[in-house]
Amino acid sequence: MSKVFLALQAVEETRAIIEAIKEDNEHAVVEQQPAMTRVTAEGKLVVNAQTVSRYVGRDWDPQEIQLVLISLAGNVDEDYDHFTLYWEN
Amino acid sequence: MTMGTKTRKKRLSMKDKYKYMTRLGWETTYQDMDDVFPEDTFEGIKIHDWEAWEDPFRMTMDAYWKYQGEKDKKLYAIIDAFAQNNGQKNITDARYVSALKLFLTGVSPLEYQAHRGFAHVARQFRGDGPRVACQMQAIDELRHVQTQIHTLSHYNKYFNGFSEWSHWHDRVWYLSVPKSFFDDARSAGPFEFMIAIGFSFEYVLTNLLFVPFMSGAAYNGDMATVTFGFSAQSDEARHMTLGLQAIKFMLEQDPDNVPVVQKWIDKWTWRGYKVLGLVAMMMDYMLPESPQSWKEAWELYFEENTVALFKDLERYGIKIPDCAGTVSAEKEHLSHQIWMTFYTHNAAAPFHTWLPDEKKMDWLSEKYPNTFDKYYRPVYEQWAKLEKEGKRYYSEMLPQLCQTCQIPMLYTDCENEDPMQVVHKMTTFNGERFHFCSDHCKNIFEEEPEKYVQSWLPVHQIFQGNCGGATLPDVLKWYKVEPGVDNFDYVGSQDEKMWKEWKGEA
Amino acid sequence: MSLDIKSVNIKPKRETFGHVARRIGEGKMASRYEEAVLDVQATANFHYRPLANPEFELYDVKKTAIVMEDWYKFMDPRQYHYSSYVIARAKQQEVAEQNFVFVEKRNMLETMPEEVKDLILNYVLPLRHYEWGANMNNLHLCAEGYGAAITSAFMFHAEDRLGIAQYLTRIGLLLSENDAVILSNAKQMWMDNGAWQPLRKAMEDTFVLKDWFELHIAQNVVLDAFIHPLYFNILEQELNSKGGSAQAMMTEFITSWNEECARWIDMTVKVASSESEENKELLNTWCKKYIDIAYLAVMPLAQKVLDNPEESMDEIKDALVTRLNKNGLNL
Amino acid sequence: MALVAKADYPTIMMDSVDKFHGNQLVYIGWDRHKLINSAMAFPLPPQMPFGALIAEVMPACYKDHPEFEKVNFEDGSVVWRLNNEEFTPDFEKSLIENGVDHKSLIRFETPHLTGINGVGI
Repeated sequence: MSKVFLALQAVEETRAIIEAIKEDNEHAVVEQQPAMTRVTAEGKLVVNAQTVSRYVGRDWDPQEIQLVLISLAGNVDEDYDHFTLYWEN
Repeated sequence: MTMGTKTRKKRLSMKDKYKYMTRLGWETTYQDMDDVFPEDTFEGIKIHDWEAWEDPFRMTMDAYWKYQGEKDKKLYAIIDAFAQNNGQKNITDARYVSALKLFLTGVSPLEYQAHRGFAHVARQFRGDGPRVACQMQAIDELRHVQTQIHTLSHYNKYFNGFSEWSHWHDRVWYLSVPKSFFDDARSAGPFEFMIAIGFSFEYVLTNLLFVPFMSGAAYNGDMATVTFGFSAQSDEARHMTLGLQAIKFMLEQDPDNVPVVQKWIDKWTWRGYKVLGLVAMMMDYMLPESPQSWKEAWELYFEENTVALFKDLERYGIKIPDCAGTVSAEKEHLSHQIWMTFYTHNAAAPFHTWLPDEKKMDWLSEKYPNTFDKYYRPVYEQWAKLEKEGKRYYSEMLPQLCQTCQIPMLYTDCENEDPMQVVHKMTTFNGERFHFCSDHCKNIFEEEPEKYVQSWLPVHQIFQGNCGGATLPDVLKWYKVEPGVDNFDYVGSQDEKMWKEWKGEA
Repeated sequence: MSLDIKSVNIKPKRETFGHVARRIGEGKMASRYEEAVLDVQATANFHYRPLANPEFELYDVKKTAIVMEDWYKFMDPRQYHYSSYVIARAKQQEVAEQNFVFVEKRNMLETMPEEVKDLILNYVLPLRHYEWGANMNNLHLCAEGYGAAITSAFMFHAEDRLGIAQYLTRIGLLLSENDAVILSNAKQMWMDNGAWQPLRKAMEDTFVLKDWFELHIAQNVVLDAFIHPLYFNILEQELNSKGGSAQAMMTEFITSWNEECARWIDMTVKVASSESEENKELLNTWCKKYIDIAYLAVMPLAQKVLDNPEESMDEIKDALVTRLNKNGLNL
Repeated sequence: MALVAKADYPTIMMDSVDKFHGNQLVYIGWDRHKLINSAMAFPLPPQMPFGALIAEVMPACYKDHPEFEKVNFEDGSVVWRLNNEEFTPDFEKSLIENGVDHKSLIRFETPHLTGINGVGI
């Protein structure tokens, strides 16, 4: 399995997303780097809107990830309730 | 989210909603479709079903305005704060600013080219899906060039080497390298443009361009650049996804597309890599504090990440570009050879170079244990000797350039373990001889010789008398490079003097 | 790091970039707009002729018959660069969003008479295709035009049109309670219905225009000047009195957008026409030609949707002619 | 492979010899002496004697290399290559008589001189 990765700006909005990722993706590896947080995961990484919403205390729209996104690797699948990265190999 | 009061109202999936919001085109009948979309067939790419296009991100214009507006408000607040607080004083050293000069003169104009290029393909494809995705990238790229200008505008007020970036990009010798790279993509057909910029540049190579610049900025106390960089990167993530979607779409539509796409991937990975030579030099030499060497970045972002990507494309019959071996063989030499060249020809380049100090050379020895002490430290020691004698070395010569990548013919035969011997490849076309730095550049030329004979090679243009005159002062005047202000060594420069005054060292 | 620096040392060497200073004057502070557009496009020493169009350079003043001594005379009175543009639109979309929510919450569509709904679905909704065509034309203008001042404005104009097409789509989906069949019906109207055909033909004819400035005249200056007032001023006023006031709320974005863009469009005509007699003649010819085309192309739609079509169309035409003459033409 | 264009594509020779005011372009490179980064370009009259190239043109470039003064062009130790083929120039004859035409590359190799640090710099 190849690794997908997601790099987010090290800012307040990212905190909740990272918490949600950790909760829903046991295999994800989170790394702090200068000014950014890097998440890698074998095969697939899911950001669930419901989980993030719980961490931010309001309805969180997966498109809000645009505000803190730096880079990614993998195919993207998004809908109202999730933002997913995956490889098919 | 507000739900309608009526329960029988259907809830649309994001995918369906986006489809309704973007599938707006029609088969024209008063004009022939081939006249309306005259450019999307001649390259030989076969598309049977434009509707098979999968939208990479599903952002409607209202959401786009909303999120981008929010991002820009944050970004400009930081740019303003940086200027108000004279943030430029907080960088590690004024040498760092040369990296920004390189960025504004060499990279920002490419963002503009990308803006116009994506607007062009967004008009030319007959499928609605790719047209929408491409136009969002077109406007994003306008954002990038403008936020870069606005961020670096503050540096321009204090440092030399920024003020004529637009004039320089069209004229100065080394800037013909990035310019011709983008002109090449822009003058190709729309599908090749997508592979060149959307896929090879944005997907395969963008992390090697932006992440090193931005982490370099973070390491060297340049908050304004970090901010525009990261803010732009969030758009890049969308662009990368578009690039990947574009290539998959082309490969899935017809098996005949595969060899054409492979040829373009090979070509454009190499073309992009050659431009990134500037980034290699920036990372290893221009950053007073280096977070990462060029070699490490290449290994992380190309050798590791790209492997996953090409594994994903394997099922279509796509292979890792054949230049990967050459690039890998050169990775311990590239940045040093480029820096040497700029050091030598710094009289004609509007940013500063300098000899690496002991601390930097030790770092380079550590990062390049196989090459630095053996080959490159002795070069700098030789030049340091000359500097001590008051004879800082500037070449009075003009280098031979590669017809394709337009870089001075400085590349050596690392692949055949002859790393101090320059590679010389040549071919003839229409009764004239043409010279190349590598087989890759030669092959690109031989595929389309009529295109590459047109290269506006700065050295030849000077000799033809098209650049203001025959002497260096004539040419500099034509460049609008102010001698002793924009060019020459950092040591003794106005930038250095000002910096020392700021630091109370003058 | 603590720094104690005498302020006297922190004096700027220059106020702006050389190319900007040469235009606005040495020592003057440049606006963000000026730095964002002036001389941003390459002008010289292009490397390769385009494979699809080798008679021109990548950026080439010869792509239009309009001749300008300086293409940066087309400065946008709104001073839109990317950031000021998206922030302005973000505000407007917020208002639009509130309007849509208001219409939904107050069930305003339930009280809308069926014949008004039918009229909107059959004779307004197909405009989403018109807007898409306008989007396409403005992308063409952005790609083919000369100078970052005018081409960046075309970029924004293109995205605005996509946004408008999406707002119209949204109105349709709201009226049909998300039944997408109304979209295919509207497309059917656009493709086959007699009243729509002259407009579709006029639009398709613009897709193959070679001269980009002529395309700008055809699309942004003339065709829009018929379509938009007809649909988003006159028709909506009439709908208000027929129980269709929700429509005006949902298209408020478009109405205010039109007012805003008129300033920029007027500038393009004024700047080009005041440059030379030749330009002026050319613009007169193009405007006459497209006013005739637009009048005939839009009339059948006016007859379908307006109470006094001939009178309204003449009003629209007169207003346009007055506006163009105010900007230097003699029509 | 041939170029795939939409319409007739022109052939525009940007650097044909007629554009150099009677000169022709000649490139000169010193093998395995990387201190001089690349071969250099010179616009030269085709009638210039090869010997003048050595005496007048090359020093301007290679004086910057400490080994250049040790090069002996007279004793036959220098290996010459014209457009990557070995050749023996006649110093008395002109460039063009020696077969050095427009955009020719002249490389010279000095087997006894191995560059700074003995590694080809």
